[in-house]
Amino acid sequence: KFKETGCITPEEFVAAGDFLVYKCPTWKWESGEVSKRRDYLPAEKQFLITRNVPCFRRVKQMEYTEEDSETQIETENGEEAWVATHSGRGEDEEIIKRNSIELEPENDKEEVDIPNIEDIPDIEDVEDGLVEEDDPATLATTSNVVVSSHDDGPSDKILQVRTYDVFITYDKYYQTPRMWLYGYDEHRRPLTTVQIFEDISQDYAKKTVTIETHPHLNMSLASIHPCRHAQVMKKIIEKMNEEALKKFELLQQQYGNSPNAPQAEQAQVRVDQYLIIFLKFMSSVVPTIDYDH
Amino acid sequence: KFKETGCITPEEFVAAGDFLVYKCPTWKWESGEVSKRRDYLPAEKQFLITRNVPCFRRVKQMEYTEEDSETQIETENGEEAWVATHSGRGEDEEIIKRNSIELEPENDKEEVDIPNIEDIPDIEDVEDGLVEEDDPATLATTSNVVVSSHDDGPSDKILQVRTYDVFITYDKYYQTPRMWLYGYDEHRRPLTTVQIFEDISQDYAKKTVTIETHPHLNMSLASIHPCRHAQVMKKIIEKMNEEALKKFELLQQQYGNSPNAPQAEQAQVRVDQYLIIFLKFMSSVVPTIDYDH
Amino acid sequence: MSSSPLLQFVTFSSAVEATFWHTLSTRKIDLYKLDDTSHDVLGYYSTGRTVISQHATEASISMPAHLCLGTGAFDDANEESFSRLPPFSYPSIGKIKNTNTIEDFKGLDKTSLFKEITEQIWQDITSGEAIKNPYLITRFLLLTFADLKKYKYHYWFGFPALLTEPPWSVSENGQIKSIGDSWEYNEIASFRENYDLFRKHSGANAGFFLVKKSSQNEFMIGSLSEWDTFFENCHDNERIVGFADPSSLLTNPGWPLRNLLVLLQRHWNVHKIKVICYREIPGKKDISQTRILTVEIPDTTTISDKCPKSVGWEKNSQGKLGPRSADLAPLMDPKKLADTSVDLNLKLMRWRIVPDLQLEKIRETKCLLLGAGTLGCYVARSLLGWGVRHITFVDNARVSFSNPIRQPLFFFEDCLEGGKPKARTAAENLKKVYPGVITEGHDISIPMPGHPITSESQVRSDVEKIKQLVESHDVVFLLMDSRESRWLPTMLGASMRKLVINTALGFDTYVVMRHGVKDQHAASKSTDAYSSKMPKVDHLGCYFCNDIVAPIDSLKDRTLDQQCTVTRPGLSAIAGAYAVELMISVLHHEKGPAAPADTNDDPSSAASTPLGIIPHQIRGFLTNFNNLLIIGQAYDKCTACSDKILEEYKINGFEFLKRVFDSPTYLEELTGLTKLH
Amino acid sequence: MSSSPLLQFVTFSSAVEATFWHTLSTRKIDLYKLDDTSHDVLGYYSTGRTVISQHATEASISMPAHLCLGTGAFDDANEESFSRLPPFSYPSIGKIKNTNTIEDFKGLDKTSLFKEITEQIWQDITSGEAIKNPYLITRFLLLTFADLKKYKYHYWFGFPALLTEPPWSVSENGQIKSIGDSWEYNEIASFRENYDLFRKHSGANAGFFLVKKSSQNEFMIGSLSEWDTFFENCHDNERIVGFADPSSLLTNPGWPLRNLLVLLQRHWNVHKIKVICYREIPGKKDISQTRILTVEIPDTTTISDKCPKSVGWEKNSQGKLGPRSADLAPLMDPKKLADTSVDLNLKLMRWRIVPDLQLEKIRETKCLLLGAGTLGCYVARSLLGWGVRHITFVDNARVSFSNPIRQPLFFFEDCLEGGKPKARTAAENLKKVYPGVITEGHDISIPMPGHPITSESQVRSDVEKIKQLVESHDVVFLLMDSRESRWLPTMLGASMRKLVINTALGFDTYVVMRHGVKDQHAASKSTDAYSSKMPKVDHLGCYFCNDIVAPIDSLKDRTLDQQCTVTRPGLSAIAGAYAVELMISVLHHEKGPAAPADTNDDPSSAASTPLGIIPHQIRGFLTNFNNLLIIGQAYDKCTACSDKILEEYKINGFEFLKRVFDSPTYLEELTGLTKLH
Ligand SMILES: [Zn+2]
Ligand SMILES: [Zn+2]
Repeated sequence: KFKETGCITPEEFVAAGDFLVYKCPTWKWESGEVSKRRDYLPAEKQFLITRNVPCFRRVKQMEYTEEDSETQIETENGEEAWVATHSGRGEDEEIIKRNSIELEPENDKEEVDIPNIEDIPDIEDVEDGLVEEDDPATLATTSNVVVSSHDDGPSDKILQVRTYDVFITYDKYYQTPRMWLYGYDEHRRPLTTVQIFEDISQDYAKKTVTIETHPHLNMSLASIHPCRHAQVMKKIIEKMNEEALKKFELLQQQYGNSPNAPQAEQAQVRVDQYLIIFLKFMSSVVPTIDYDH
Repeated sequence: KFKETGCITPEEFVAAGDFLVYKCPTWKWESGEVSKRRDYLPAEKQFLITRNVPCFRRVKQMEYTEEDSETQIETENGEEAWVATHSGRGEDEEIIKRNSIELEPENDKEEVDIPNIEDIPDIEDVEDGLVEEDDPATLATTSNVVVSSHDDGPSDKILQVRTYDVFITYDKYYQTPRMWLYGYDEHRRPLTTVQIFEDISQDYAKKTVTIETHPHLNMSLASIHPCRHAQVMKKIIEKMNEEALKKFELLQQQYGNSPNAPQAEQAQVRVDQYLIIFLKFMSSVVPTIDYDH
Repeated sequence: MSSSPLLQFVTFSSAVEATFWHTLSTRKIDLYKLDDTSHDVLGYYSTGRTVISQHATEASISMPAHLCLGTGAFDDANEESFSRLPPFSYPSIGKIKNTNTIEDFKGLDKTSLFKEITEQIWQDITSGEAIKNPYLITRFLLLTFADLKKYKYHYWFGFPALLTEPPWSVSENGQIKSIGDSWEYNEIASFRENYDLFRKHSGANAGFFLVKKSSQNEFMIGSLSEWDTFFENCHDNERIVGFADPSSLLTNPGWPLRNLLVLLQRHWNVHKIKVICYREIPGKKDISQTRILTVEIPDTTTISDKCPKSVGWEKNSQGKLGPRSADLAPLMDPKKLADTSVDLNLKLMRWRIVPDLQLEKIRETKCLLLGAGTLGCYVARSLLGWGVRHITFVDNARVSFSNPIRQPLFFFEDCLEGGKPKARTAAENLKKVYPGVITEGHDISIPMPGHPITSESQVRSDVEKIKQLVESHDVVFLLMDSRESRWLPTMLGASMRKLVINTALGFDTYVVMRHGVKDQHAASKSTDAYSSKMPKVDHLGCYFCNDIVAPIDSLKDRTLDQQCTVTRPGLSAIAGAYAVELMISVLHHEKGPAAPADTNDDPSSAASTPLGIIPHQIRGFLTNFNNLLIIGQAYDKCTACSDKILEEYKINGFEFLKRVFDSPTYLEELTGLTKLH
Repeated sequence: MSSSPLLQFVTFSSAVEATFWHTLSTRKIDLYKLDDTSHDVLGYYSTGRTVISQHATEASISMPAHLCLGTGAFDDANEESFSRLPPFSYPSIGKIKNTNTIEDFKGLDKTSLFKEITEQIWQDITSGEAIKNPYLITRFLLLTFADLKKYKYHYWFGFPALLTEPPWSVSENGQIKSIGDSWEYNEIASFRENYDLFRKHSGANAGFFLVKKSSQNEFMIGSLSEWDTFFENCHDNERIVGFADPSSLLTNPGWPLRNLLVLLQRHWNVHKIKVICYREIPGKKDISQTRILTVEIPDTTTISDKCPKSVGWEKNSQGKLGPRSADLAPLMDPKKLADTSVDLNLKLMRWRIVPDLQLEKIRETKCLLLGAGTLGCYVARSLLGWGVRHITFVDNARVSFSNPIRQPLFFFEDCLEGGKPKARTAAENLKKVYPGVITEGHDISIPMPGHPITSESQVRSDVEKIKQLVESHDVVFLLMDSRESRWLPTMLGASMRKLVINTALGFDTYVVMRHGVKDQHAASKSTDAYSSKMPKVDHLGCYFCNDIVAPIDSLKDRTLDQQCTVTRPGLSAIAGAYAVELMISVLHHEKGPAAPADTNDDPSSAASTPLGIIPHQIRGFLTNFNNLLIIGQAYDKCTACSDKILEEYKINGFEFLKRVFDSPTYLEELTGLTKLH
């Protein structure tokens, strides 16, 4: 039925979650606060989480390359649609590089600005008389970039990047998964909402990002509101099934009537793949957050 | 100017109050709570009060006799008007009498009902072992009526009646006096609002009786709302002046051109008489509350 | 002499002003706290007053001999506080013992407390203090317990009168005359004028005085302490004592005379004396009610040094020896005051504008608010404004940070720690607005068509609860933020013939409507006065009557997004208020929920209720600041109110509902909508 | 040997999850309270990760060596809590010292605390405990101060690494190879598979292991404690140790190796050994980033029994030795959360429906509400809903018992003890709804024409205050319950060209209007696009423009009785909301207060603002549930807004006002209205 409505039941959510954890083991089931447990989900499988997901650049720094396949998904009334840009995003990481230079001074500036809150200057000025042994075996670090060069290879550097903790919960009302984000800056300081918005596809996604209390934790997080999820998921699944069918027909032509020929059903999207697809869909909303899917 | 508008200034209120206290010394100026003092009135003359005013019967028990002069005061738009009924009420006290008989059993019934609140039965049942000397010199009392008869005169009896504390304050917004009532039943228990309403002219007055915090005391009382006072006072004063003028003209005819002839101005209402007139007006609203005016 | 009739005295009747209790409460809380030692209080009394009947054969009407306590009662007794007493009154000093508990009050050793005051009076008499300050002989006792929470005051007065053995009797065969019968007009006038002078100078002691006739036939007044000089040349029978007499009875003087006579006997060995019971009409210079009598006791009567016995406990309203109570709650208990104020305010509407306003009906109408969001809050506020006392909320959400600014029953505080449950919080906060409201909140999620059941037992109990709620209320407001959740209550409302008021918001548009209820009498009364006047709509539709799809998919319906709802903030205030005003108007129609619909096309036709017309649907457009009234016929394939659906529910109950929840298409199949697609 | 390059290690970078701080706060409040003794915390790290650039000439991008703390950090370290760590992570035990004050934090003896952990590690190494549980060598120190009120956390990590003297260097001329460059494909596969098996069984200790090549060219994995048996038949150079390497740099292993090497040297006197820096892409069975190197120190190097020196304080974001801070306020401080939520909610309107919505302009608009009664409360609520941040109340009444049920900013509690002042209480309660609002209440009574002044100094200061308030606000709402009190602010608003929104209620009717402001550019632009479209009204009227009497006597005007006001309860919600929506629409017109008026007669004409039309007056009738839009021309004899009046005020100021207040007829005389009577 999920093909018709784009919705899934709690049981289907659990099945899809299990499949996600199996396929992408950085994802993990969690149980959350005991007091906030939903009885329609197993106690140990209340929501999914993946931590420390890097996010190398801001959405506005993202350049559109020709390889990008824009998957325009039209809604009936032809109004604003979810655009699955960059669903084919691959190793166009040079952008990161190019941007990392221009990004650093920006960040440096930001850093200088940050300790402007009352008591931090004291804190950062402490220095505290604390002096460490001069230790040649410790790799020197400057600000947020470590460059280590050696003779026989390319120099490499540690780029301090934003990271995200990403949560997926089940939304009972919309009967779809819902994504939540908690971000950290290059120095592991929590991001503000405005900063998080820099990592969300501006034209489309922002319209449905809200700050709400996480259903299983005592914290408020940014969340992609699920009010259109079912609609979009339905479209994506339909499209995938169509393409799979085409592929299958091609294959069938090759196999002929061989008994080894693939069955039509095999080509169809299964409900336990739902979250994998969902994450692909979400990656159009948060294209630079590099979670596993 | 009070003749044109029916309003008076705080100074005029004080003058009229002084005149009232002079003419009807049961009225008294009071200063009220220090924190609630209004600076446009002298500290010792914030409001007027008269206490323990008897109220022998309820408005509905009041019968209209032919002597009653109904002073219909019409408002411009011809809608509901203040009717100064019974402004000529005099010693038609036989009504009290006639009613006092029918009134007593009613009250008795009420009394039996009163101790139905949790802890009163205990209290009233206490008796407490307290026994007093049998004293023949104490006049025996039964319930709420004491009858003492003697040979050579009419028997008389003490009728336990309702009493009122009546307040007059100055209303800054309406620039008129305002009347407040606090009532006690035959056993000196505070009256409820519903009970107080029995002493307010039903057809007209009730529409503007509200319960509000006394401007100078920390208590809530029933009050005749002053929103039409100016209008009515203006009408009454006009009427009185007209009548006075007629009388004056009659007198002048008698005196002819004598130098002793009264001056026209003398016949006119003075502003210090305002409260006396006001109390007459109020007595159409609370016809059975027998305050001094 | 023994044939002379016994003199009987009128006891004091206590008259406590409300302000006294108020002051006592304040002092108890701020000053005394748990200290229950006795304090002095300052009371007062005035002279008695009789309204003499016009019909001589009937008895005259007399006022009781009030002993009053007012605001100033706790001031120290001195010249200044005496001067603040009401005009024409006389002071009386009492002792108040206010206990901490009702048990303490009951357990007081009343006899010994009474005796204490008695002895104090006796002490003042024997010491001569009472000659200098005769007002001290009116000392009284006041026992109280103030129930500060209930604004209830229990009290018992004692007015000790020292007993004389044998008692005093009235000379001259018991004759008691009015002053007018005894004295000449100018004698009375001189007495009155001299007494007024005396009073001006005597302060607290003006209540007791000496009188004698001067050589000019004038009556002179003196104070008790002047006895010897004042009466120097007088015969015994020329000596007169006077007192301000609180009694108003023709034949009985008041209580103060008793102790005065004891004083006279003790100090000047008086066994017979003329007494003036001074009574005035305050401010009127009228003392015609003053009585004159001569009293006597056998001249053998002696008085010992020992304090005599005393009587004088006040009886309660039942005429028994026991405490009295004053309930000040109606004008002091804030909750009762709020009740009264709210009530009066509403009645003003009826008194002034709409005599047919059915306030009692409104007050008793039980309203069920499904949804405690922006609409729920505004509707509850308006209902409260109309005096509706029964308001029940249903919602399963929690208060989120963006709620309070648009939902006028929530506060920032309610959002903390994940947010309080909305329904319960709305109810709690409503009580903070008006404690008299009867309200509760239910954290129930309303099962929806096409939203399959995850826990059958849960849903079964939710449905049961919702059913009971609809059943036990008179009006059901649909104020949810999703279309599907309106289905179940619409269906239940239709099946129970309740008044259902439905409100839904768009960005700048709204609809407020009432669901139709078939007029059960319409068939028999086809020539009904209404039917001729109305458009040909015999059964008004419900929210779903215009649908050609079942209410399963609200995602397309922009106006009804859950949580993501985007509406102009003023909209919910307007729509919520209209919803309530529509309900109020419908309540005033004789047919109630089955009332036919009005439009405002024909302004000449008389309104069908005292409050105006009652439309079926109000559609509002904020872009143009206008409204449109629409009438919609019930649809026989409606997925919520059609006979098919109601029948199916009646027969299969929860099993039917379960199929509806589980299958998005079941409703369409059932009503035949599917065929139309 | 001395030519071998020095081995440099990558330090840990702390990565604290927000939930950790949250948990710390909770424990501090509920559990620790003022107890600041140290506690164990459970951290974890994963292996390093590099994103290799497509362009070989450019450097690769590496992730820092994160040592993370999460929600479970406070669980006791045991098998169960280890199992709850994220997949592909390795545990690390730390000690947290959370101080009570920032001073305590600064004053901590950090060196000795760091030394304590160092010694603990040394102790575990010498005792052999670290052989059984090698994860103990990654012990760390965490100093914190949690500013619970500001949701701000100051912290400083120390990751002690025992110093080796001289330090280790890289053999083979510093060559560090990738696993792919060192081993065959199936060797790597066997290593990966065996390591996965080993990891499954070793729990917390999977981060340190032994490796040797078996006879089948397979790589076997053993635990440290198996050293002797595992390496029994191995040459020294066949011995390999491995560790889960948090470093992602090609040439530098991570911090855990340092203490591991100390352990090896201490127990097995290792001076040279091959090391596998195990790095994986989690879940992808890809260990191609694993590095292999051989390390050595001179074989003469000995290690004493004394605890070596150590280094490892984390640097702050400025690269200095010093503490870091995390500000969690944006997502934990309820007030900031409320700000964000409210903001987002409003932006939804712009994003979804009205792209031209000027939220910032609305937000900065300063609104003055004259009157804090039913209308004032409802207007404030709707303004808040629109995100208006500046709301000032003026009222001189106190909250009475009948208020709260109709005035949605007051509570029963506000009525007690005579009632709180309305203006101030409205402001206070508004803050309880939304702490971000900038609001205040002024207890001022507005002087009125024909209400003579009793205290000139008081009235002078009141007028001055009102003038200042009108001046310092952008929009003035007239929400009083009397007609006369509207005169002064109407006149002031006209003279200062402010947007004045006026609302008045009848029993079931209301008017919401904006006062006109002369378009200063209208004269020069007579061919204005608007003027052709609009009715011929060049200057909209004010509330008094229709009058032919001055605003002195409102007693006749039934709709405007003070206190005795009788209106249908829903009316104020509707009128208040319309007033605010009208203001919002006007703000969106380029001419603001001078915008011409629309009617809804011509539905085809385009709306003059993105939010719709902007009428002059909305008159609503609850009896018919409809509205009427009216345009009224300014009247040149208007007692409030005509040039004569404004001129007179400009010239004579307060003296003019005084005459107005004192004389009921002065205004009519001045404007010439008297002649018309
Ligand atoms: Zn229907
Ligand atoms: Zn004007």
